[in-house]
Amino acid sequence: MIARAAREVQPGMVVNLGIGLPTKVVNHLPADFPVCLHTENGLAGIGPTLSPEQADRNLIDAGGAYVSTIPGSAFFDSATSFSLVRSGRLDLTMLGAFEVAANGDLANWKIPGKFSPGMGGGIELAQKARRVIVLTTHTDRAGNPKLKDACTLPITARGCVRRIFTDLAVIDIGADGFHLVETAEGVGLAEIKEATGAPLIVPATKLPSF
Amino acid sequence: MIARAAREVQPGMVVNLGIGLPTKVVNHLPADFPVCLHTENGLAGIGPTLSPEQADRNLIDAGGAYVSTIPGSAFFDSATSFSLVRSGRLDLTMLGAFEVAANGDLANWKIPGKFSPGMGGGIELAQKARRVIVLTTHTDRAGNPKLKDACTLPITARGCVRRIFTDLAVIDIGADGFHLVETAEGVGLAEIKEATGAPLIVPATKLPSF
Amino acid sequence: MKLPSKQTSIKEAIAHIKDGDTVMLGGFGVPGTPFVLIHALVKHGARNLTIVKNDANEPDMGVDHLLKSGQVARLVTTHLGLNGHAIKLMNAGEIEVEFNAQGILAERIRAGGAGLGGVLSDIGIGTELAEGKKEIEFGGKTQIIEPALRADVALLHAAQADSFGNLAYVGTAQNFNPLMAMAADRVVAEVESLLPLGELAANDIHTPGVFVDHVTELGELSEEYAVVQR
Amino acid sequence: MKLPSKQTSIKEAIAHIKDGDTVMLGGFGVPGTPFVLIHALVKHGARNLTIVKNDANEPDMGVDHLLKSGQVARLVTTHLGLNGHAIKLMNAGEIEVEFNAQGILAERIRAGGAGLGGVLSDIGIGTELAEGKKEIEFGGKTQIIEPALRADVALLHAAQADSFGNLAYVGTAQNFNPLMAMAADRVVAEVESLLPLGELAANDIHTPGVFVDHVTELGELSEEYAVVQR
Repeated sequence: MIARAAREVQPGMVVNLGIGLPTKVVNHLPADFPVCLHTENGLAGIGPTLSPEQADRNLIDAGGAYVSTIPGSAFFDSATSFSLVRSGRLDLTMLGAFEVAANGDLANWKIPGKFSPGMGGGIELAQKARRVIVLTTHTDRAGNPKLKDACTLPITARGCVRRIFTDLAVIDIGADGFHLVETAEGVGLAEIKEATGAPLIVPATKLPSF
Repeated sequence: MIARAAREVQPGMVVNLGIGLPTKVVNHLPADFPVCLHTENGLAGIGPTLSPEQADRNLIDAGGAYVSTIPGSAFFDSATSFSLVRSGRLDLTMLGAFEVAANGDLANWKIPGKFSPGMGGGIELAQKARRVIVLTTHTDRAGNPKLKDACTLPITARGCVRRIFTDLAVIDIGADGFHLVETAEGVGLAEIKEATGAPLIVPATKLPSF
Repeated sequence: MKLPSKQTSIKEAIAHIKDGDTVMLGGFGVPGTPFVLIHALVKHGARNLTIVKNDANEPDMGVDHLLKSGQVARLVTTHLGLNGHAIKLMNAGEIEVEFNAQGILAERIRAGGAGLGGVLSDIGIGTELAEGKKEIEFGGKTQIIEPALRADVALLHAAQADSFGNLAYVGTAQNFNPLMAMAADRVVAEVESLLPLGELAANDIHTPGVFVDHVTELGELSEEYAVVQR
Repeated sequence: MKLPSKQTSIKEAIAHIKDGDTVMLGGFGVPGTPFVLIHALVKHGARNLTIVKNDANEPDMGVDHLLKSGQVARLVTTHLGLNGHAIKLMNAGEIEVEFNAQGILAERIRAGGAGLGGVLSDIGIGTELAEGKKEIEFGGKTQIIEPALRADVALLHAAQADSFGNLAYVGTAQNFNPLMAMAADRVVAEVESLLPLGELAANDIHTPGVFVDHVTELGELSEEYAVVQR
């Protein structure tokens, strides 16, 4: 799933990888792949993650991981960092999710009464990146679907999600809802439909698997 | 008059000197005087003006004169430059004037039909410097008073001027209008009153001269 | 002309902070957080403070010392994820927390520093974030008016400075520091090295000294500034 | 990962400019003005342009070449004092001129670059400057809404760059360049020297390459870049 998501990154893109699953995408990009990774705390051109022993105390990503620079990296302040996001210079962001609705609504920052650490930069990433992709398990820990007709949790941004990568499938969001486009190796259609909380549009042709 | 105006600059101030007469004030500040001169095109810490032979092509003030830096000078962009002005970090500005009204209104950027090159940074300097001082001839070329009951030309900023230095006098603006505070050497009270287009409040005590 | 010195002791630099003040603190996680100034503020003891900071650091670090000492009434922030103690205080109603989208907090502070009244933004429209905020139609779109934010005092951390208060940051320690430097009535910077006037290149200064009131050099850096071992 | 190259010929970089486009030009007087790109735009020939620039340079320099070629329909600026030719065209009604307070023009461009709808400001309230502008009451004060400004293309001049488009300016050549770099759909920078990737220090970059689409190295600088002999 992570490896498959990495193939979404096109040469020349500016990309922000959210905390959690998305961050792992970086390990699947070739060393000479032409891409600029952005982190909202003020760096464009993220290099490999470093262990605490190798780390520079002044060089972290937005999740607090110690990262490195590459030739051409630039540091900037938080206003410039989000100017980049809001003005359309961010080609792609990959985010985690609590819920994704069939109309592309995303909920990933708050579970009232349980989890409310604040939205950080997530709202601006979700609302303003040119393409928003979600990486998530298909269901939550209790087995409930994360893909739903409508979100029940507070929304991060409306209608923003274009594609979802899960452990079971790749699903696109079209004007008419969830479209199944790929299935995980060995996963059947029935299982995916069962785990999805909204109608799933399945093409008549055979689907590729990943 | 210029030398007298220079004495308005207090140690530690951040000061912007407008184009024309005000710029000349710098020649009357001692070499070791602790002050930071600002120019709105992006420099804090202006050093002496340079001749074209000594000039750096990338180092001008807002009037286009070639200037130098001093130890501790900093360059910045136009947004930062006016942030400094508008947020109250500019202690003093000295500006030229077409007209000053008895309530402190300043007109110095436009003469409809005759002179309208644009306001540049003048409006923000006049409206936002903590103290605005005007340096001007007491009358225009035709001998008409520049100090008036009310401005007839388009206003730069309302009620902004605190003190006026002219070739004839130093005049403060109080809640009740123009107050004469000093006279130029050899200039009589009658001459000053004659050249002023609004009532002039004169103290009973003897006035110092400059 | 020569540029005046703003070198001050920490005690002197923060002496004017009063109960009820709004205090901005630079930093995003460890980088750029003024740990020594925060300790000095704990010692100083001003109470009922509104703290403006991107995050609340981690337990027993930075902002958390002010939370433990009970000096914080209100926290204006974007994310408390690494500090469970802060979340607990929030949930218990012991501190009031105002969450902002991170880039909007940055813009609100910058607007304060730029002498503006606020900015128009469409971030969060149609979500909980927009609740209670003033919206207007402008330029054919619905926009939220995000009010400018200023503080009584900003406490900053920079890598290098000169005596006029010109500041240079390194790495991701820049974050909110240059914005807060513009947005407070009194700006105090702790710096890792104080260089002679003229040794910071005029082209490479991140915060012009014009915005800074007090600069104070740190001695050896404490453990709080080091790489976090998780 | 490696950062992609944006090195382009000038012809290629400006090929997409169309009649009716809004073009931002960096520079305040000579410093920071992209004279070579302006000449290329004259040769390119796009007409009915809206030009956004602090000033109109001086007669026979920079912007004036675009005025002489009749390519400019509208000029958004702050001060034309050094270019009598521009004032003449304005008075004759041959170009439309919109004057902005200098710092407000800077903020409007920055707002465009920051993805904001505009900013609230009290500059010019009660004067001619406020005429025709939308005012609102906010935070207990009357504020003018100054709309964000964006362009189709920004043409910039920088002293140094790398192939990713990271830019560094020198002296007072910074001015509007870093702001315009954020505020256009396509950003083209002419640079005095193009350095190998990694030779511009990550802490000393004024405009991150993320904002720049095309970077092109100048040969020997023409007379227009030199000290003006008045």
